Amino acid sequence: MSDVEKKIIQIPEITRVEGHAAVEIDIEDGNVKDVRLDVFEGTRFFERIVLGHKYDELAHITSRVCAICSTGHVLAAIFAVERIFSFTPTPIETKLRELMHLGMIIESHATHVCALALPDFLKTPDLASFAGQHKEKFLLWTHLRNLGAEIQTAVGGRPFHPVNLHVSGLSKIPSTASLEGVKADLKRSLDEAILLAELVLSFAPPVERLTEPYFLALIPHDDKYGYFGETIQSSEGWQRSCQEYKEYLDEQVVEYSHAKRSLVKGKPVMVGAMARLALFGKRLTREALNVYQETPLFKGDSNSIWNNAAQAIEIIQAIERAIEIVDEVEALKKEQSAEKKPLEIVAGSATGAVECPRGTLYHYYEIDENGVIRAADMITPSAQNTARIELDIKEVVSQSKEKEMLGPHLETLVRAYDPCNTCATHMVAINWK
Amino acid sequence: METNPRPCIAVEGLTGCAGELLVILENLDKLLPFVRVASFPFAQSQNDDGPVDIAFVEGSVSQPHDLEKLKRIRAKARWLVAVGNCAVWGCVQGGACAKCKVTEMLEAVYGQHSEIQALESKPLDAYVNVDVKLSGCPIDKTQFLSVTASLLKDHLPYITHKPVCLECKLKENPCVLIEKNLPCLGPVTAAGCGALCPSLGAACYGCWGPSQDPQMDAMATILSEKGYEALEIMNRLKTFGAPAHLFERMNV
Amino acid sequence: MVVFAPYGSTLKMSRTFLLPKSRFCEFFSYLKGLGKFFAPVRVSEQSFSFKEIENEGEIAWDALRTILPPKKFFYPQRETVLKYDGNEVKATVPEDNFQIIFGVHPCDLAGLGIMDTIFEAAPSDTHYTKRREQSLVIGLSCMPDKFCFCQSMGTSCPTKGYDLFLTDLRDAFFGQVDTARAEQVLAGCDHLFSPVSENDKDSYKEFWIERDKAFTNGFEPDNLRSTLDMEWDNPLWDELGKRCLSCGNCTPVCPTCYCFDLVDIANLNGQSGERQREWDSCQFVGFAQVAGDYNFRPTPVDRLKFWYRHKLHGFDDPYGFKTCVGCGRCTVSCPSGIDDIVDVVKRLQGNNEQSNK
Amino acid sequence: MNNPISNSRCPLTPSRGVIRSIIPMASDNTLFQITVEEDGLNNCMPGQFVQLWVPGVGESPISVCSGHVGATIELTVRKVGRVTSALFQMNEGDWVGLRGPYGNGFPVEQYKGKDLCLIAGGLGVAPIRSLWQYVLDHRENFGKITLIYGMRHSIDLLFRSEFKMLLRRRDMDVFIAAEELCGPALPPISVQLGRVTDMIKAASLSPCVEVAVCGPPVMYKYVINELKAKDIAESQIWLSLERHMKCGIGKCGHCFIGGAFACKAGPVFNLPQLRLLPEAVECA
Ligand SMILES: Cc1cc2nc3c(=O)[nH]c(=O)nc-3n(C[C@H](O)[C@H](O)[C@H](O)COP(=O)(O)OP(=O)(O)OC[C@H]3O[C@@H](n4cnc5c(N)ncnc54)[C@H](O)[C@@H]3O)c2cc1C
Ligand code: SF4
Ligand code: SF4
Ligand code: SF4
Repeated sequence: MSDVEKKIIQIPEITRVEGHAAVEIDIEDGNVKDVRLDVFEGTRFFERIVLGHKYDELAHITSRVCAICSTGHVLAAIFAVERIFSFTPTPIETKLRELMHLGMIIESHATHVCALALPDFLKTPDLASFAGQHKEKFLLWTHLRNLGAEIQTAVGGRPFHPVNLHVSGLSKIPSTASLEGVKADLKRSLDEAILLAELVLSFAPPVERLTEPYFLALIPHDDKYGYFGETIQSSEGWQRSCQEYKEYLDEQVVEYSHAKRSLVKGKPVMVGAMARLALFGKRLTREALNVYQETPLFKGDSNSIWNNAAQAIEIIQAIERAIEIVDEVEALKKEQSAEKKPLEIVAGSATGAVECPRGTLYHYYEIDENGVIRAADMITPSAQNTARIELDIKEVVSQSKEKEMLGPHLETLVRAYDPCNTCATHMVAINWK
Repeated sequence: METNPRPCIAVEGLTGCAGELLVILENLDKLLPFVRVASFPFAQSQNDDGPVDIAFVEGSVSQPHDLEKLKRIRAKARWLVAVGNCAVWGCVQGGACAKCKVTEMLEAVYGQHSEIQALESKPLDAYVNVDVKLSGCPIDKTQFLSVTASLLKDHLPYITHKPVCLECKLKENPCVLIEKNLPCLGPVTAAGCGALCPSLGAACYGCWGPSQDPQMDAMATILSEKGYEALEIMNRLKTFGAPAHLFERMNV
Repeated sequence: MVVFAPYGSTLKMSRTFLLPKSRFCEFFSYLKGLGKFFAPVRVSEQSFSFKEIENEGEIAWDALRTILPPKKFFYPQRETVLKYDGNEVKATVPEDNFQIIFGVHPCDLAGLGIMDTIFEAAPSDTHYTKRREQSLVIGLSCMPDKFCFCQSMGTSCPTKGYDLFLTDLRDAFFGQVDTARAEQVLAGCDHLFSPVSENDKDSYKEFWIERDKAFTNGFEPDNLRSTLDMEWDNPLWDELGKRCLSCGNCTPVCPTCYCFDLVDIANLNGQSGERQREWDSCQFVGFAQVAGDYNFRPTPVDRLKFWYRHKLHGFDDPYGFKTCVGCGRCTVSCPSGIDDIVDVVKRLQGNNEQSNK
Repeated sequence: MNNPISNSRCPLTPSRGVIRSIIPMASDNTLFQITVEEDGLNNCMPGQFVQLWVPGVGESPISVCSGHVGATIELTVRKVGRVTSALFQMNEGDWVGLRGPYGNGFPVEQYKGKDLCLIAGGLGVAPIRSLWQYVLDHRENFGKITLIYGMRHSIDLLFRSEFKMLLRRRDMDVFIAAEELCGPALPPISVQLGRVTDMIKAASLSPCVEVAVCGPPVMYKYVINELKAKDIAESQIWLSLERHMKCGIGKCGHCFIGGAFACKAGPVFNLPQLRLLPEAVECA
């Protein structure tokens, strides 16, 4: 027997996150030896599931990786395939895809911020007390997520697992009436979004962060704030095309978890709302920028807990941008549209990347000349964040005096990353050559 | 005021996309006046493991941990309701397991001596007795609420197993299988979604799982006459978990 | 709201008039002022649908068969028949809504006639009759395409089901008024009509003779019933049944299919709810299943045969008529191509000539 | 007077009935005595049925199993599915919806002055009971009466005490048969081992007897063969058909067979009528 005092802090199941995960921390002699974020969500092997299917089935299958960011998975897959086929959809369709994506951002962020993260700060451990004691906050959530769902339903056919998004565009362009309806609701909700952001900003983080994170995010198209792009920007200053993701992202399997994790040059990275704000916050829409400029985030505080606030700010941005898009789409509808180029199936491979609510999502496919998927790879934001979460936990625990009391705070911390374990556990290693 | 304690529900997830949890979470405001949420780890931190009247279970059984959890839930629930395609049919992961072995996939990912275990993805009724099966991917909110309303009265709910084509025709959609030769699986897929895809001019890809007594052989014949290849047809028909016995009559 | 003459009170003598096409626009606006105006509009390359329209430019004049027949205006796809709350049960009553159904061709008019017989038989269906009460049905002449076979079913001439029938004479419509209701409605726009001249009558007759000759699809109808009885075990049924998807598309599209399901929908409060009826199809496996899992028509072959017989042999009791009106909808709506009634009848009759479709 | 169901003109709207008593019978069968509020329902004839509605669940066609006309009707229900299970959860004093009576019922007028043979299989005893009760209430109008009742297991015997009385009557022959004898023996009811068809063989039936049959669909073929072996004319064999029925008023189409609605033209047909309805029944 060694006389070293050994302790293990266990959080057997982190509640209020998507999917199933646990944390285990080994402490020896007051020092943190090891931190394990164990994702025990069952594995679903999506990279295998899609093999042998036709390119047009990808959208339906990949959306099932994760309900909350299904639109993101669908778009990443579509972008990859369209790149292989060198296909460009019509401008209207491109805009509507962005609108759809913003709907997802609103719905996902609202649900995460209000229903999953806020109860920690409001101290409401169950839903009945949240709904009962904080009716107006509960309503804030229902309104905002309804808005996100409404957008996705108008464009994609239902709140998630969209049925209207396909390789080659949309099967039906939403009617003017439905888009105008969406716009009216967007306008109505802007104030609520601002209110939510202010609310989230009013809660001081219960723990502190020590080392500066390493941020990654896609450089958005145009010079707007956005979620679609081709090139990755890092907070260290380098830029790389997402086609080369395998060269900068290093995926690893760990024994104790079903989720893989990625490092960049051996370092944990952080992706998601905070990363996007840190790198492109200056491009935010008006109201969103106003709020952002008043936050500790803007001043450089990179405490991970502020990710909740970053998401709230992105809701404001999404609402403002969505209103613009509706107008742009309606304007485009009036223009004489050129005949759509037919899809041409060719063999090839490519990566599609989008900024999902939780960060950059990569989908890579190889397609043969019949349009059949021959190889696939997906790198999810949660996989990229996992190493950083473990590092965060390690730092927080090391620094703390009363380590045993930390449990709830650690959960709050993990939750702030909004880890999506259903996403993180889809993986199958493919042997590249 | 209240004489009877409100019925207790549990909402639990096994391996899935969390879609049903999300649908239920998003409709919780409607349920809260009538139920007590004893357990819903996706949405609340304080969860108790006591007996419940209704347990809604999402996801398929894909690892030993899921199975243990399912058995625990079965033991505590009066009504065990499988929600979503994963729980009812096995969804895309079930469809894939029909094609390749889990052990091989596991090895490919985590190496040979990994402690990580996986089971072939299967729907709940492969392991326990399921009282009600509400499919959908994700479940339809109206169906969910009416099923819950029945269960709260201890009534067996009505869940249609007629094909998507019925809803499609009731909506008076032009048939995409006929007019566009799209591989629409509406004829063999259970209704419930309101024929979402064909209403948008797209083919139904079967996300609700099979209808009652689906004519898979006739479906395959018709698709092959439209130029789809046998392998592709089978892939499409099996993607969303249609079990093997439905294909027995087939000579493809 | 105007009170209209009860529906169904046919005039002792039908009246005719001429509506110049140049005045159709005014005619339309006048009718539109009375209620909702429904007419066939194009919904896809091949399909039409009766939809409410705002201006007459939306009318698809070339529409032959809409996806769903006009039965949906009187017997909607899904409707609430009653609501209950606690101890109280209330039958729902269709809203007061005057509707004008424009552009109904002879086959569909015959179909409406059959629906009338079924839903008005005692005890009459109050939902159906109330809607029928509130409608004005305007028939419109047509030229058959390769799927039409109303001639074989004896429904090619408009005889019942309409208030007003318009025959398209190129520059004008030749109108025939059949009911007191139409008479009453038209009184308000009489100034748009001109009297029928001898010339017009000639063109009118010419049109119908021409139309009679235009049919390319059909079969010898005289021995239809006996053929079906005799060929009840013909191997053709198995051949068709093997291809049947049991998707049920043939029934909602049929102007005379009336089957429905009744479903209760309870509310969460445990106190209230409603009962809905929804179109059902005899092609679904559960349709004729009874307790003990005994199914009278377990296979697609059984169900397909049943359907064919009901359409072509019809009601023996109590009505004694066939229930196919030859509109060709099932033929074009069957993904499997097995509802080509004409082709099937011909084959049963031993006529194996190639179909022209 | 104060009928809470307004607008009862719509034929799909039920009137109310209050469950007066619930009497469990063998296995999953229960007898419900229901007081009806609507006049028409007081006059059910033997073989007719009602649509019984459990609010929020649905409707089921159920035969009226009492032959006495009055404000209380009796229904024997077997628990098989949604509606029937929900009914089994109800209590005395609860209300249900009722529509009817529907169907033609047995042609009792035509039976007058004739010998009668009533054959019931399993739950088919419910409508047959309404017939025997009616006939015994008007005993003088009928000739010899034979009652045959068959079931799978003797323990499933329904209307036990009533059969005790019937067996004692001198003015009718009663045969009870079970394919398997199980459960407690119940003297003085003598249940014989065998099938309905064996009992038909054993019974002495004159060729001019009118026969009323109700039972599971599979039973009919054998019963018909047996009756025909006794030279009973097809026109004297009356079968009550069970069909899927939603409306009961000849509109929903579920019960349509051949060219007729079983709910309106039936559910009772004689064999020559059935022969005109293909697939109505497997009649050799
Ligand atoms: C004229 C007639 C008289 C009947 N008399 C009696 C009786 O006296 N006692 C009795 O217990 N049962 C009787 N039945 C059978 C009874 O109607 C069914 O058992 C009942 O409807 C089942 O309903 P459920 O909702 O409980 O079952 P479900 O859960 O709906 O289904 C169970 C089974 O019943 C069948 N079924 C469902 N609805 C109907 C329906 N409307 N008609 C026929 N079958 C149906 C289903 O196809 C399924 O096979 C009679 C049926 C008919 C047609
Ligand atoms: S589009 Fe699909 S669902 Fe609709 S009728 Fe055609 S086959 Fe059926
Ligand atoms: S139409 Fe088919 S694929 Fe589309 S939502 Fe419905 S069941 Fe799913
Ligand atoms: S059976 Fe077919 S052709 Fe005849 S009326 Fe019905 S849909 Fe038209």
